[in-house]
Amino acid sequence: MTRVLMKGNEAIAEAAIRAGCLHFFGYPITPQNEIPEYFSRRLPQVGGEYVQTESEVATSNMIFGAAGVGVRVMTSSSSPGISLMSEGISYLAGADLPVVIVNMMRAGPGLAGILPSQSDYAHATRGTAHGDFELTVLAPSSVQEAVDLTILSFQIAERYRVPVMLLGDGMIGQMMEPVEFPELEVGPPLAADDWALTGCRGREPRLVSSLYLDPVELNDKNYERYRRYALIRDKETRFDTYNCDGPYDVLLTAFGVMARVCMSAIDELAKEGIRVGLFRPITLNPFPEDACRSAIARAKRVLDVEMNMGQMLVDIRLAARGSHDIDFIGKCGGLTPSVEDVVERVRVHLAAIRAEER
Amino acid sequence: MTRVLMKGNEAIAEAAIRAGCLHFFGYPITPQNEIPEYFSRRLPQVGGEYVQTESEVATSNMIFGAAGVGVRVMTSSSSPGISLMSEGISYLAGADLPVVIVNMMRAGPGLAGILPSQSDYAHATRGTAHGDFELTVLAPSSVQEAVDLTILSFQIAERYRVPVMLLGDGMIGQMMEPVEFPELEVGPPLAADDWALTGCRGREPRLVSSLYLDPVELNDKNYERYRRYALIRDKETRFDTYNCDGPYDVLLTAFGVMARVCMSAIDELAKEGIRVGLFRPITLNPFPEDACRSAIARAKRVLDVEMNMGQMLVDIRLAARGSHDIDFIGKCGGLTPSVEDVVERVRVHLAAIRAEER
Amino acid sequence: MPAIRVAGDKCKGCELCCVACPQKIIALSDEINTQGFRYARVVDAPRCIGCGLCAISCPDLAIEVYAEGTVYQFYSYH
Amino acid sequence: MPAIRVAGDKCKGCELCCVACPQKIIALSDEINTQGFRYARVVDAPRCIGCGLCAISCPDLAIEVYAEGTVYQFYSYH
Amino acid sequence: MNTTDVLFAGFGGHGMLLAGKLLAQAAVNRGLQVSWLPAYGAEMRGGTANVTVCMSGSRVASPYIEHPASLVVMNTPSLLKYGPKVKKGGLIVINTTLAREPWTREDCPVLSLPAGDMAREVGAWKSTNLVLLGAWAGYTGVLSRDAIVETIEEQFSMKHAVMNANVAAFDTGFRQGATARPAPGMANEVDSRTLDRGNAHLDHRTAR
Amino acid sequence: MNTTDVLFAGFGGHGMLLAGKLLAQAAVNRGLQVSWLPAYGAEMRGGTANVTVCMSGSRVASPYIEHPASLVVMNTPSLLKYGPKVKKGGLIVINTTLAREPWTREDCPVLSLPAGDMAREVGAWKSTNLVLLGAWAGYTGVLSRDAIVETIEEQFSMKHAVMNANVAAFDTGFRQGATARPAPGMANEVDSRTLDRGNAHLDHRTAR
Amino acid sequence: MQKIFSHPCSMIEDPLHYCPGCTHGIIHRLVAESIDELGIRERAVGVSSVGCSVCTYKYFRCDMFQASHGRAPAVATGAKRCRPELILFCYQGDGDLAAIGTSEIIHAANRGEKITCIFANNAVYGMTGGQMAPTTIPGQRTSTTPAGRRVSQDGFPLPMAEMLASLRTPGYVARVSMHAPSEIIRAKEIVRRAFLHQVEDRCFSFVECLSTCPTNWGLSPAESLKWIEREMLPYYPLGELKVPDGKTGDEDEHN
Amino acid sequence: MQKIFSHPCSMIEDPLHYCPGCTHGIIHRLVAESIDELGIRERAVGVSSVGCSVCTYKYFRCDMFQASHGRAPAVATGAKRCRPELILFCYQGDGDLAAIGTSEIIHAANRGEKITCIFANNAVYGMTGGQMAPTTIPGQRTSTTPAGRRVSQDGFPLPMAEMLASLRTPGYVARVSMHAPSEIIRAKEIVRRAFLHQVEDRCFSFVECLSTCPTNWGLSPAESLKWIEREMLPYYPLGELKVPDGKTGDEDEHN
Ligand SMILES: Cc1ncc(C[n+]2csc(CCOP(=O)(O)OP(=O)(O)O)c2C)c(N)n1
Ligand SMILES: Cc1ncc(C[n+]2csc(CCOP(=O)(O)OP(=O)(O)O)c2C)c(N)n1
Ligand code: SF4
Ligand code: SF4
Ligand code: SF4
Ligand code: SF4
Ligand code: SF4
Ligand code: SF4
Ligand SMILES: [Mg+2]
Ligand SMILES: [Mg+2]
Repeated sequence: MTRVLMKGNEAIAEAAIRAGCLHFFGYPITPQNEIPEYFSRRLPQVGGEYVQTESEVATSNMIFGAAGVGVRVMTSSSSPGISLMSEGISYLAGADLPVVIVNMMRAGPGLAGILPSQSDYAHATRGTAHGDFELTVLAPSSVQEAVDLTILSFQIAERYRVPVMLLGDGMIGQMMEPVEFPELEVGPPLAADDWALTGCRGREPRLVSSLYLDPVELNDKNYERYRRYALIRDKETRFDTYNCDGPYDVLLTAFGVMARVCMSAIDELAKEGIRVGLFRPITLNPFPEDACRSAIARAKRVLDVEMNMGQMLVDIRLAARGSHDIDFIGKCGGLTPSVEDVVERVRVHLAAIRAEER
Repeated sequence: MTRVLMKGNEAIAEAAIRAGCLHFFGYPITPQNEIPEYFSRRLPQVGGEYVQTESEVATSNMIFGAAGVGVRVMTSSSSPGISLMSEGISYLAGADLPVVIVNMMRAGPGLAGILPSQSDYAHATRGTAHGDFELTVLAPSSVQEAVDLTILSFQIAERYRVPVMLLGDGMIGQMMEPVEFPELEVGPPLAADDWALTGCRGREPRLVSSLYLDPVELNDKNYERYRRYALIRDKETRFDTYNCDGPYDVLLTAFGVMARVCMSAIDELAKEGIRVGLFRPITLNPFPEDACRSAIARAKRVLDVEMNMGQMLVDIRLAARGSHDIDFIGKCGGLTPSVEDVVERVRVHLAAIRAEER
Repeated sequence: MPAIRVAGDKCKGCELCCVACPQKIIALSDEINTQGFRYARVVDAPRCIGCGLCAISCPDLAIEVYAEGTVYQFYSYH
Repeated sequence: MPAIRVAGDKCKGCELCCVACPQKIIALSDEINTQGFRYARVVDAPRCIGCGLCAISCPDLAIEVYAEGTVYQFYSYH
Repeated sequence: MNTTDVLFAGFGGHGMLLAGKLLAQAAVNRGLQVSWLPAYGAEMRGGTANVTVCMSGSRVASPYIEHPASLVVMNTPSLLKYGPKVKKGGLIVINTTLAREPWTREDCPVLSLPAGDMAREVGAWKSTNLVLLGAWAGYTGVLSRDAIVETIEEQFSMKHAVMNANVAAFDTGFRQGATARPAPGMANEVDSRTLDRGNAHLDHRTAR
Repeated sequence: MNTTDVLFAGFGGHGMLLAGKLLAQAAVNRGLQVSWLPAYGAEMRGGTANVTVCMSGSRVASPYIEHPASLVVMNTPSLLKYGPKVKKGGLIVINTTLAREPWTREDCPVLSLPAGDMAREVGAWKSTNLVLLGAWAGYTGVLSRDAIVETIEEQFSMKHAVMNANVAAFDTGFRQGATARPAPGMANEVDSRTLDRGNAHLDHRTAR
Repeated sequence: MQKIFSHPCSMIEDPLHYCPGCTHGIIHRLVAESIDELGIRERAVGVSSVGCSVCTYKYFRCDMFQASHGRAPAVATGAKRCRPELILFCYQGDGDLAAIGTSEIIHAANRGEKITCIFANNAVYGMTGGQMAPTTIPGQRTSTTPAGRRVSQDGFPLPMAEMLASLRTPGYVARVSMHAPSEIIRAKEIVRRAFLHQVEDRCFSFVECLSTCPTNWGLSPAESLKWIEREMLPYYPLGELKVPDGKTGDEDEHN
Repeated sequence: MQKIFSHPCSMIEDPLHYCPGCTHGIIHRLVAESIDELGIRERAVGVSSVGCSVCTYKYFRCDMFQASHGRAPAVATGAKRCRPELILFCYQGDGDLAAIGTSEIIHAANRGEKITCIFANNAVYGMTGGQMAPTTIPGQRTSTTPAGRRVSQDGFPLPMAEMLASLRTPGYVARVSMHAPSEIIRAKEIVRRAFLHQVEDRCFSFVECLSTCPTNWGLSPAESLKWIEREMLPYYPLGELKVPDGKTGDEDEHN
């Protein structure tokens, strides 16, 4: 396996192709344009199909059609484009279609800016659209992890027949890092034998739909889907910790690239013998609540660091169950909390802890 | 003041007109069609303007234009239509425009069904779209309250320059109840003297925009907006309780019409001398967390009742801060938890409490 | 002799067949079918020419047309 | 005698004025302006006929046209 | 007056929503608290059309009633669907013109009348719903005849023919209801009904 | 090798992103962990174009660096913006062909060179970026000349003229960097630099 | 006796849920008959939209999608691009296709997606209770134009077929009507041609079908047919508006 | 000396942020000049869209909206319906108007909104780095059509002006180009007319302006003008495609 220096966006596209995704539908938007551009070059080479759509609304419905005929399919966009897909995502979930959607977040709300941001956490993890459903959301913190999670996204999507979102801050799309691709080359064909619309030769006609005229049926269907979500929660919840083996006074919580800023801060403080832990959810939904709770339980103080106004705080607070007040550093609009910001705030907490102890 | 028997949808439209909203833009969707239909009849009579839009996407941008020139404006839709407005709502919030959006929720996800539901709680209160912003959300439980909250919605929207959502389950739109309208007749003109686009005669040109090219400016703008949200939280948070004066073993939590189902259950149990309390948030966002916490603190058990898969549970759990596990009754897809369902579950809890006491 | 058969329970009594029939031999019965509609029936069967215009016009696919021997078609449908 | 004035610091050196000028009397200087571009200037001022085509073609509104006395316009612009 | 409720059930076009609305409006006119909650069908043509009307002297809590205190049905499908849901002891009013199959519930008073035929008899072809409303009102006495008739007159003041037909239909039903001793079950066990039959201050009625 | 980082800053078209990419690729070729993080501008034409390259023998934690360990700037605006942000003791490499105004920081070694002119001198008009990269590499010794030159050759193997010009530009910069004693500040206080100058197992270089 | 007209195989036999006299049912039949005749049922995939025909999927005996409001052509595009061997058709109403779905149909047509779109234009939003559609006729009363559509306010009816015909990308665009047996016969042939263009992998095809909505028009089914003829035809002229270069269906057969 | 040509008052004097030779700047000027000449600056409200011209609001000295991608005509509709005394104009690129915003422009035109839309068609998504637009020319290489736009895959360029002209609702629809001074002069008059139709409360007006994108076309500004002429004109014929009944602007002046 060779290490290739690659932009996150391109690495994601290549990873998807290695996972056997030969169909991509998308509409341009910064900062993810390298994804469609890469697909537009590569897919014709591997016998796939790249379609530039007329809008993100159309995109979300095209992948509905593509997944419905049982092919592996992906799209990507960035924040405002993802908002436009809201209704479509609800339909995808309602029709139990496996698709992978990449969101390279940029600053919001509205047009706002194109600089990196993490301000779609809430939209991705809660209330993506109308109706009862959940989006499985994975957040990579390095280009290599973006590759790995892209492949995992397809696996989860297909295993549980759910739409999956890969949620990156703009940074991870634009950043280059060396990556290794697993030698899947082309993934196994999607197992859609019993539901995909492939023409009804030799079998009863099939239906891909989110419409249920009978409320009892719809209620049952929702409960069945939530049982699948529970399975995902059981089997697929992922997280990472850093420096959490020993004792620590302060726990940092962060996701995506922000977690690496926190790691640098931790390293910085470690030079002075100060021990700080880090909890990083990899699956933002399902959120690794129990693991987070254990990590919190061992800390005196908890500091959440995000490139937004505190959207993951809800999940950290739910995990804490009131045991800790959660402090927060948030910058948005394209600003990034720095190593220095984190170090400084940790020192404030350490001072307070010391004062309390006295 | 006379009491008129009116459908919720029509009462909302009339209340808006009384509040001085003479402009309505909307696209048909069940179960809120009486709103646009009412406006289409009434607005020409009062010198207003009814515009039937080509889609909900267009709608959300038309009200952007209308609010931007400083007029009071409203739209309404139902779940899938509201999802399509996601991007537009983010722009409205980002440009600080006061508008009122009605969502008469129907069952989801996807097309699902048109029966009443509460399954857009999460979309309304969290992660309505990309970016950091919040929607102020009000949930009426009677037609009279729908009238009152419609008027309040305009007041909040204009006072704080935010989009406000009136969130009703389909029932409240279709139901008739006697209502009284306050004699506002026509509300005072909107105070938009210092920001609305009215032509730059005698002043500098103005801009209505959500774009901030400088990240520092955008960051500051977001913080400024969140200070306004904090003000709303301080001044506008509203809730209701029922039967919470005396002691109670079980607390019910519910919003909208479901709270009235709970009230019937409470009355039913009261006949046997069983005391059960009810906490009903009126502002779903900002959620009355402190009041909810106090109500929870006095109960042994908490039972949340919703017409969805448990979307308000997040807020109840946050309020509880881990002090109670929250039990839940949820039906969705157009099914409604009944008085009997609630009574029965309360009995289970009472039995458990008694068992514990022994 | 050509003939039509109306599936009484699929008929919704819309009378489009009555309008379409060049022989004007279809009318609604006074009876009500399982769907609650008065349904179409032929009132003067011998005059049916088997043209099929009734069937073509029926939105509810309630009419079948039968013919014996050679059928002359005045228009091409199938 | 008509003349043009190029706002050197607004010019981006695109040469569209040079192309448009029927007298071919505009060229880029070798100097660089504050924006970092070689900018347009008139190389043979006396031959300017004040037609304004350069100004009309400039995407950066960098050109003003001046004339003395009566101006004959061969096209209507304003 | 305690809270009571009634479910009107039929198909679209049967006018059950209107019957419920007239009742609700009459109750509002008499100062009651009221809710009128239709169960609208899926975005489809035809199908069932039902409405639950709750009335109360104080406050209507839940407008959504799983087990209604009384039921007025137009046809067999509605009867089969909702008949079993009525509260024990609740009144069931059946239009036997359309619901011909024998049906009964031992624990409820059942008032069967050929409302369709009765409407035709009084020349009010399209007012079967009003006959049924009249029967329900006559039997339960929740609202007086006058209260409802005034409302009918008010609502149809622009269409005199319809108004007269509706009043006639209502009256023929009302008479039937007021004098009926419904079979089977607890026809005479008036107390087991949750309805409070003679609330004078609400009803202003002169005679039952 | 410890982690180190360098910020390349200039305007769009100056090739600073490319300089960073060549460095990053060279580091990858030498088995290092690397991140290359551009600061892309708003959706607008022109403007700044910067990239931060982090290199480490073990693992790059934060790719986002507020205070870089070294800075390579193409022009005045970039210098004014990022010069003050460099870590105390960090190296600052300045292209005086475009950044002509005198500028200094007392607490950093500053290596000023007329990279634009030098590029032209070796016939590589468009390779000012490579001169600057060379100077940085020569001075810091983080990667050997060969490591970077091999990468240049590899990346431009299809365009020989460009390749040769780039190598020439790099070399002229490298020589300058390797021999420079930058003014002012701690030109000789090599230890104060966070860069580890002579990491033999990584660099394979024969001579400094 | 020989059965010379009956139910097409590609439709199930259950009763349709449409109102009496609603010509959605006829259009369905034309589609099913075309599928039968071309022998493509086993590779046909239909896309039902949101409108009264939302349940179309129940009636066709082939694989079906139920798409979101207005987006059926996007769904069909996604499916067709991934499995070109399938025959994709959309069935959409005028609210669906000419209002919220304007963009999707235009771009599918303009990209030349090899799909077949059947467009039931009944000048009104049937399912939601008869609101004005972009295709509503001037003066027509609807639940949101109580005084009739005013051209000064709402413009003229949107001519979808003409707009699609104005595109340069080759395609087949036609308008037919259900208002008389002769038109239905003509429509039958045109719907079949539309499918044929896809079967022969030629181009995008689109058939606008003028259809009734007796319920929301407040007319009897028979009056509704006359209403199409009198009110709709002036705005919606019938015929083949566009045929792909050199291939106009069996030209000899019909003019 | 008399100044016979200079900066219009309705534009600020700061440098524009466009690439050298990008004709967005010329189109801006035409708009500003028209506003000046009609004396409507103090009641003009512009709507800038999302594309390279996203900052248009910085350049016009009048009230401005910044609208979401593609929806400027909806924003303008909302504003105009509420304050008909204002003069609303949109400034949109081809990605914005002809892709994501297709529906909004068509319906604004079809309802006959009294707004003026200026459409800068440069056959590419400029701002996002030169991806294919619906208006891209067959064979044109873009960052998402590395082998050039293939008609079989992506269809022909979308003729927005023709499509809008096919609507029955009265309106003013024209196409102009920036590729030569003579065309700019013609364009100037047409843009003015478009505004005039609004000022005189007549109808919707739309001007498609063929514009360059030297950066993403990979051509010099001068070559770009030639490219418009050679590559774009065959697909985008210039002229007034539609004029409102009985009122065609100063017809005598320009054919
Ligand atoms: C996003 C969204 N908006 C609105 C609706 C509501 N809706 C359902 S059907 C319909 C219109 C149907 O009209 P048409 O397409 O003309 O079909 P018809 O019923 O007339 O056959 C609308 C607006 C919806 N389901 N989804
Ligand atoms: C919803 C949404 N999707 C995509 C984008 C990204 N985006 C910004 S500008 C643009 C296209 C611009 O192209 P065009 O309209 O042709 O303008 P030009 O830059 O060519 O002048 C796109 C796709 C966005 N901002 N919002
Ligand atoms: S086949 Fe022809 S003649 Fe016979 S009933 Fe039908 S329409 Fe009339
Ligand atoms: S056309 Fe069909 S549904 Fe209508 S009356 Fe005739 S047989 Fe019955
Ligand atoms: S005014 Fe005419 S002649 Fe003079 S420089 Fe400009 S283009 Fe040339
Ligand atoms: S056209 Fe304008 S910007 Fe271009 S070179 Fe001439 S003066 Fe400069
Ligand atoms: S409402 Fe109209 S379109 Fe819908 S089924 Fe009835 S008649 Fe047909
Ligand atoms: S990218 Fe193209 S459209 Fe955008 S400013 Fe540059 S030349 Fe103009
Ligand atoms: Mg319709
Ligand atoms: Mg463009």
